[in-house]
Amino acid sequence: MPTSITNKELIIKKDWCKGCGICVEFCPKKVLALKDGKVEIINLDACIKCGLCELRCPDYAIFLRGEI
Amino acid sequence: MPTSITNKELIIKKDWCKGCGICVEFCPKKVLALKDGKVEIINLDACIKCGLCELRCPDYAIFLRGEI
Amino acid sequence: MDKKVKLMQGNEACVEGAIAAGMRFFAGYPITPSTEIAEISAQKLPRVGGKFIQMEDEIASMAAIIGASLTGLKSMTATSGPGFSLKQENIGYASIAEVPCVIVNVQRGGPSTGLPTSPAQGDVMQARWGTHGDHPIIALTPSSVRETFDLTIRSFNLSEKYRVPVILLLDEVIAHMREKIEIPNEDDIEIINREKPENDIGEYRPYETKGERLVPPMASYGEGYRFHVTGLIHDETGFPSNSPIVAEKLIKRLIDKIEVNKEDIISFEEYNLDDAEIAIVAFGSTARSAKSAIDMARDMGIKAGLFRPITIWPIADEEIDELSKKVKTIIVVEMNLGQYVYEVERIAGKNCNVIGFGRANGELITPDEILDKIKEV
Amino acid sequence: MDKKVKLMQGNEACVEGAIAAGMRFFAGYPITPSTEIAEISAQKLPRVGGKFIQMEDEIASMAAIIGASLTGLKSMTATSGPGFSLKQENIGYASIAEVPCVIVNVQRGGPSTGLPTSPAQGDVMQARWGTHGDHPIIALTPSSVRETFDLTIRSFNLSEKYRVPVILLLDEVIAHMREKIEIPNEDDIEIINREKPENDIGEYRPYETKGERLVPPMASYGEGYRFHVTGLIHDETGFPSNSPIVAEKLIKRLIDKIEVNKEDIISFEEYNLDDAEIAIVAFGSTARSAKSAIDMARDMGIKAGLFRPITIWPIADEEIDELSKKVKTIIVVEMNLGQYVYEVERIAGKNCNVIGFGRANGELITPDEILDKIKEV
Amino acid sequence: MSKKVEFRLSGAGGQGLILAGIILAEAALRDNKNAVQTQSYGPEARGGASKSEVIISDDDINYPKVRESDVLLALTQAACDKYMQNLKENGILIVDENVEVKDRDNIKIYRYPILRTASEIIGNKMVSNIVALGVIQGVTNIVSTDSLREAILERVPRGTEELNKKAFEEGFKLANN
Amino acid sequence: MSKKVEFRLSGAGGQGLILAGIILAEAALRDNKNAVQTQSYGPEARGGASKSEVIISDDDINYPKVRESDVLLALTQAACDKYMQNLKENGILIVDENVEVKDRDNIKIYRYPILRTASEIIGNKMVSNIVALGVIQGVTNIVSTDSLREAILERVPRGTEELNKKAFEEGFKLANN
Amino acid sequence: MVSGLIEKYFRYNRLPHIWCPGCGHGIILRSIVKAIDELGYNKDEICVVSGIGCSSRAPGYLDFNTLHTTHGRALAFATGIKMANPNLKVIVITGDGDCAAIGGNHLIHAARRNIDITTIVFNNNIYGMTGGQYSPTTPKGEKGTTAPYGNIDKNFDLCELAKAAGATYVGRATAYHAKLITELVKSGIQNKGFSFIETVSVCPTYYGRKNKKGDAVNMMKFLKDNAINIKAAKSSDAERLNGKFLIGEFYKSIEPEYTDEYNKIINIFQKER
Amino acid sequence: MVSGLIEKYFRYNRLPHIWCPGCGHGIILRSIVKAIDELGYNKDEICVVSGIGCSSRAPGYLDFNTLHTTHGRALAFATGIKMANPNLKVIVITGDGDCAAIGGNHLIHAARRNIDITTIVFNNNIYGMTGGQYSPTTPKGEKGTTAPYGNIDKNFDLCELAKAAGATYVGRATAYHAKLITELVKSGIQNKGFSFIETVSVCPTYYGRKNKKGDAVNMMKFLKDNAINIKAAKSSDAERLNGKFLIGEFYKSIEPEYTDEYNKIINIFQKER
Ligand SMILES: Cc1ncc(C[n+]2csc(CCOP(=O)(O)OP(=O)(O)O)c2C)c(N)n1
Ligand SMILES: Cc1ncc(C[n+]2csc(CCOP(=O)(O)OP(=O)(O)O)c2C)c(N)n1
Ligand code: SF4
Ligand code: SF4
Ligand code: SF4
Ligand code: SF4
Ligand code: SF4
Ligand code: SF4
Ligand SMILES: [Mg+2]
Ligand SMILES: [Mg+2]
Repeated sequence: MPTSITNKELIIKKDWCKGCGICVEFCPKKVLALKDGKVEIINLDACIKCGLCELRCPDYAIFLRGEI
Repeated sequence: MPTSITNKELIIKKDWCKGCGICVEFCPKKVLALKDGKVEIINLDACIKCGLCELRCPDYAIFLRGEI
Repeated sequence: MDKKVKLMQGNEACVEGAIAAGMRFFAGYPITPSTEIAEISAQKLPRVGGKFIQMEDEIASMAAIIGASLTGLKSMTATSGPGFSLKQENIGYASIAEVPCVIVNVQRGGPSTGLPTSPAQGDVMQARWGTHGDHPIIALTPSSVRETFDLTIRSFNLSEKYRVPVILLLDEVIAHMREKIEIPNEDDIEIINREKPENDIGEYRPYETKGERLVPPMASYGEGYRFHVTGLIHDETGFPSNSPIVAEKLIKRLIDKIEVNKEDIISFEEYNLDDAEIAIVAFGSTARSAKSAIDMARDMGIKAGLFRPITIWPIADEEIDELSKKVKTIIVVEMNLGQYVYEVERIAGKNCNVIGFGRANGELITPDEILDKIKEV
Repeated sequence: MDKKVKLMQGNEACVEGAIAAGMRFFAGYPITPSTEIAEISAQKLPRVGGKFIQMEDEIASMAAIIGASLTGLKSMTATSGPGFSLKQENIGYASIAEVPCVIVNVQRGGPSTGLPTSPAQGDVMQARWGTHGDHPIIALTPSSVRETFDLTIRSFNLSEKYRVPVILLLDEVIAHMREKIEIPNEDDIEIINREKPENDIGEYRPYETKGERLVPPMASYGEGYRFHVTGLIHDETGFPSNSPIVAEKLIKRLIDKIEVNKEDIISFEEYNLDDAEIAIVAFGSTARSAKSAIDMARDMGIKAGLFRPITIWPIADEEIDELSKKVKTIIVVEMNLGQYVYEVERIAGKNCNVIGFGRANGELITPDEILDKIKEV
Repeated sequence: MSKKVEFRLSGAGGQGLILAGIILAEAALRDNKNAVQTQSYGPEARGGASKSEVIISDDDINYPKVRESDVLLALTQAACDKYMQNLKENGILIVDENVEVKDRDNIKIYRYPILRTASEIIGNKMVSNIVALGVIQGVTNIVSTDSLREAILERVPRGTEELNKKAFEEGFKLANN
Repeated sequence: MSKKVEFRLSGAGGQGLILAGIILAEAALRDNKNAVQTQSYGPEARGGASKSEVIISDDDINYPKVRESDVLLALTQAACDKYMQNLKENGILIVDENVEVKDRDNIKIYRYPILRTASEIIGNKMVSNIVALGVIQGVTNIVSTDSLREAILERVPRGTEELNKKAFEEGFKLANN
Repeated sequence: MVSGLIEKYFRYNRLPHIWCPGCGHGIILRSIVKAIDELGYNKDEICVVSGIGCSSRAPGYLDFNTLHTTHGRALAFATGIKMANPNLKVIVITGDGDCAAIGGNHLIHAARRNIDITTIVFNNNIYGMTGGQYSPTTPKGEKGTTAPYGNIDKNFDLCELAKAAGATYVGRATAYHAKLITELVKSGIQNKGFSFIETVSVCPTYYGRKNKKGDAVNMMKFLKDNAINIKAAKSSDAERLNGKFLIGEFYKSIEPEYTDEYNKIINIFQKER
Repeated sequence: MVSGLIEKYFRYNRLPHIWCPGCGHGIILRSIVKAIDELGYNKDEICVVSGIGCSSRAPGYLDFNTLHTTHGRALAFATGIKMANPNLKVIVITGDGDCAAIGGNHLIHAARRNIDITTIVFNNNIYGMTGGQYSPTTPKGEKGTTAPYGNIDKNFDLCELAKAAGATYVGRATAYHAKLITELVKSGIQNKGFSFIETVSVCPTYYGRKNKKGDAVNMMKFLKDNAINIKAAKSSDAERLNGKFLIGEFYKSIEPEYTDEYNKIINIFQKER
């Protein structure tokens, strides 16, 4: 359902991010990057809300809100 | 070698025998019997010196001497 | 013969007492001379809806009873020297996590495998100091089959009341002898159960104590209080902390809950002490020999008496101090080469003469030997 | 800077000392704060033809060093509280079978998992009484990195000489601090090796002692003496016996070989005691604080001094007794809530005032705190 | 007999002497006396005990072990040789007919075919212990015979009541003939 | 400076401050002084220590821990906030330029771009600890500079000698400019 | 703001957790919680037990009944819990050291009894908590602080061991294959008996650094590239499998469960009464 | 007068042994000694180590280097011995309780390391020494003094377990199949690595009595009738195998041995010097 995808929001909880880079590496759309040891969204438009970043973030610092 | 058979002697060390009856049961030639809780030779002539009694006596109380 | 009067072995009386106290879980690993406690538990527990498990070793047995106690069942394990040594790490866990449980140690000849079928009282100091770090402990030691029944119940009661592991120190003589016992009616047995929290679930702090009380109420797993338990130093919420203040507070409370309640915890028997000039301190089976010896001494006109610690830890320091002011000599008789005598000496040494008399050869000390010692003094 | 002068951690000095003493086998299981001892052993042992093995747990480690020692190698293990508790059963085995070996316990905050990275001195009584049954034990405790080196050597020497397990009690402070150490020349180090049998092979009785000597000569597996070793009570041939006479003789000899040789075994340091009115008894890292406190007290005109047990077990009873006749007050300072103080009280209590001062919160007691205590008196 | 009587029942492992001791003690309890039963073990728990001790008394029993016994039952030569020296002056020694008693003064000796009675008359050597109890009672009359009969019936395995009853009576008869 | 100087080097785990402490202590040894180095750990041994302490003295050092330091190095804000209160009166505070120092009387404050020097000038943030050593030496002159140089070379991994040498000199320069 | 899953099941006021940047343990833990969520259990009926180690810190972060025990003993404590209340879903979280070194005996015995406990090992091939000593799963030749010249110990195949000991559900996944973890844990919890799930984790701090495996990302890539699902492996040629390791569901069987069997004994007597 | 074998290798002044009439342990012990005799080793190079139990009393009767340790720990002591002197042929004699209950962890770890120790379990399916409690090899449903209503524990297949843990030689025989014991022990000792040999013993005193298995003779007959050699089994139909158990040599492989591997490390440095 396309709506579900657009309903979700990509959230970063910076104070929990330890900058491991795992989400950056395994994001299929290169949405993310590290800056000053923390994750950052560099290309939100490309995000397909696949949730792989959330799936593999060891620190629960990135996730999609509004999952249905 | 038939000579080897006749060279062997069947020995019982009665003070070690605990009368379990294992040698009696598994002697192929019914050479042995229990009496008053100890093993006894009842038919030495039948003995083929196979050593099975020695093999299975838990108490090392029966054996063949002169093994070659 | 009354139905309730029976000839019973010490180990059996221990199980009967445990079940009367509400034991519903036993985990153990066989070891002479404690094995009957496991065997009888295996037989009796399922009859009262309780559970028995033979674990792979003593470490696992100790762990299992802690797990079961945290889940709400009164739990016990039983062992002897080598197994008692193995349980020590997890006994320390029960101390710091404040998990009620009873550990029976039927003492046999040590050290190591030693004399597995012979009696001894060589684990007295180990019962106090066997696990690492400062920790609270209660240990009781009976002198008869009937007392084994009673003290097993008392072990559970103290354990539940103070949330500490309680050690029941038997010796092979008491464990294996059979004597007359009259099992009391259920109604005459006092049973103490752990205090449960009254908080709303969200508010429960598993290690928070209120007011004067030093013992926090205890929830069980599965009741809705989703609390955390750890063997690390922890604060009132149960979560680990590295703060020296938290550490100090916790350890002090653990020690204090016993220290402050010593009067409630300590019990002892006095026999012929009123006019005594020589006091014997003895416990367990040795105290029986001592009684005979005292009777013999009295017959000879020697004023001897017995102070028998029933609670062996914490030690009855005030009572022993009092005693030492009244008598000339205290003889500590124990089936070892000198353990409890150190503590008695510490307490009484400044007031009277303290002598140790011990033997560790696998035989119960006889009344005659004690009498000789009395006469020597 | 002299090549031999180095900045070294206590744990490293322990390994250096061990290798200098002839350690050629180490079995261990990692545990903070002792782990460096294993790590450095793993690195250094093969370089001197020795062997390191990381076993599956502490029980196995203790077992392995006993096996290796029986096979002729000087052996050591190192651990901390929880692991020390687990080793207790086999420490008892080493006692009764008289197998030389060294057990290092780097004390951390207890009980249970406690405060794994913080210092403590909470295993002092456990070192004495941790295993079941009456048993001999020697325990040494250093106060500096250099002394750690020396006492590790001494542990091996005493262990070989008396055929007992020797416990080296470190604390986290000493184990992890780095300080100056000057490694002595090989020639200046005294090394004692176990006495070997001189008998013909057929005549060797592994537990037979000759004359006054209480320690039997020791053969190794594979040398031709095909002897038997057991943890059961055994006679001079090494085979089990149920005889009370044999049992008594064995246990008494085990205890006596330490008791009789106390003078050789016990060592201590006295600091400013000559005219002291207040004596501090302290050991390990705490003794360092005590020294500072004493210096401060002296500056203020208070006559304070230090008695520092280096051999912590057996306790220096005669010396402490002497001391208690000279001073007014003894303060026992230890990083626990009261352990060694019990023993000091026992010995000194009839002659002087004995006070305990302890803390178990994971922090080293400071000179100021001790000074305050001194001033209080 | 004095208020306190000490028994030592000895023989080979497997002869059921522990059970015999227990039954004797339980019979004493039925008579409202005190009783303590102890035993000795071999290495670890394995192997039957060869010695069972019972103290019967009107008073409390403190020291629970038997040093010198008033009564010694010995079913084997080895047991007799070992324990005879600890029989009191004027004590009672009950032995199986197979046992030869070495000279000792001042004891009363009773010799009966205990083992043979069990195996031949009752037809089951497992009940030697109960035959022995019969003999002991016949000789000492230490408890009331009915109490002892009841105590036996309560302890023996279900289905063996008759056998054991008979064993007891045969033993009792031996001593009373 | 007095005979006994106490240093506390603080920052985040992984900044190599334990090594810096060790090197400082070893330099003192080269000068024939006494030195003791200690540190604190997180839960169990895992995770880098965030604090390393060194005491340098001509005399014996008994109590080995630092209570109030004479010198505090703080590479992070958190470390500075936490330990500043334990800096002695007239003590020396050395901080990275990123650290903001809250008001405190009677201390001397030195602020240098330690981390930036390491990452930008030397090109490797791993050597911040050595830059810091340079700064400390520049400010305090606690040991002989040659001893410190030697101590550094002896401790750093093989192949990184030049890098570390440079780091030290840059740090030293910072403080001497 | 935290994710719904974290909010619902974690004690999120205790986060961030103590694990190092890039430690695989966090990923695995989330995947486990996801499984519990998907199974729809009430939080009160879940009990999570651990030993000592980095991995064993996990329960402290979870809003269930949680227990952090002594090193290696989690399964023995858990056995007591399960016996005391068979209605609890008991999950043990353990490390390769905790479970297979000091705790090896409890593992094989819990498996043998087929007691209904789901054990999840966070296998990072090293002792993380104590700083990088080799463990019983460290591959031969690799380094640890106690194996400075390369480890000479053969490593366990934990899944083989658990199966031989008697486990009735056995599988393996990796921190990279997080969804597979969730699947296996779901099946494991549903299996009425002893379930054993090995999750290969990454420890960049010690195992990675000691063995030059690169950072967390590199280690995750390694898992991605070298794990082959057993289903896929069946149709693969030997060459493709060379040097790779298997993941997926390895073994499954239905056998009597321990607490059920015990209840049958109790029931005999309850009927009698 | 005693037999030559007994005279040569036993401390025969300590005989008769403490084992009960008909106990299988004595048969097994003789078969082991026969293997040593046939291999022709010097008595000084043999070291026999045991734990605690009836079976573990065996070394005391043997004229080798012998060690009777603590319960369950024989393999850990033996590991120290073998490391200290790899020239010794180290044999561990243990019981099902000693080896598989309390000692299970040392078993799997010694197997994993493939250290050159030959372990022989006297498996009588019970704790003999302590009087008949069920052990990890007591079959389900059978009785022990601690399983008065029948054992609900599944039993280990010790050979499977040892193999999964890493043993490089694995076999099983019975007290009846005494010659097979000798064969397996010979091969086991010759295997440079960890060898595991399960010998099914009989305990008429406890296991037999508790489970109405008859006397020693009956129990021996049971072994005779129910054990099938794996070679024969291969050519047997399923029906003939039904309810039977396998004996024979189960597994054999050549892998690096632990003390050899350690010596390689030492050699690096010896060359350096
Ligand atoms: C009895 C005991 N021995 C040793 C330790 C020290 N210790 C704590 S955690 C640990 C190893 C942890 O390794 P693992 O289980 O693999 O967990 P990880 O940290 O790798 O996740 C050790 C040896 C201890 N706490 N208790
Ligand atoms: C630590 C410890 N726990 C328990 C015991 C008691 N114990 C001695 S032997 C034994 C079991 C022996 O069984 P097994 O190994 O099968 O030998 P078996 O006697 O059957 O030959 C036990 C539980 C002990 N000696 N030490
Ligand atoms: S949801 Fe998918 S596409 Fe979007 S940032 Fe995360 S991993 Fe990348
Ligand atoms: S995976 Fe998580 S912790 Fe790692 S960089 Fe991304 S958000 Fe940060
Ligand atoms: S040698 Fe053979 S035939 Fe002769 S008695 Fe023995 S078993 Fe029987
Ligand atoms: S097998 Fe041995 S012990 Fe048994 S009856 Fe025959 S000779 Fe006697
Ligand atoms: S040390 Fe390793 S296992 Fe432990 S938290 Fe850090 S990365 Fe994870
Ligand atoms: S109890 Fe069983 S195993 Fe032990 S000696 Fe007797 S028959 Fe053998
Ligand atoms: Mg790990
Ligand atoms: Mg067995």
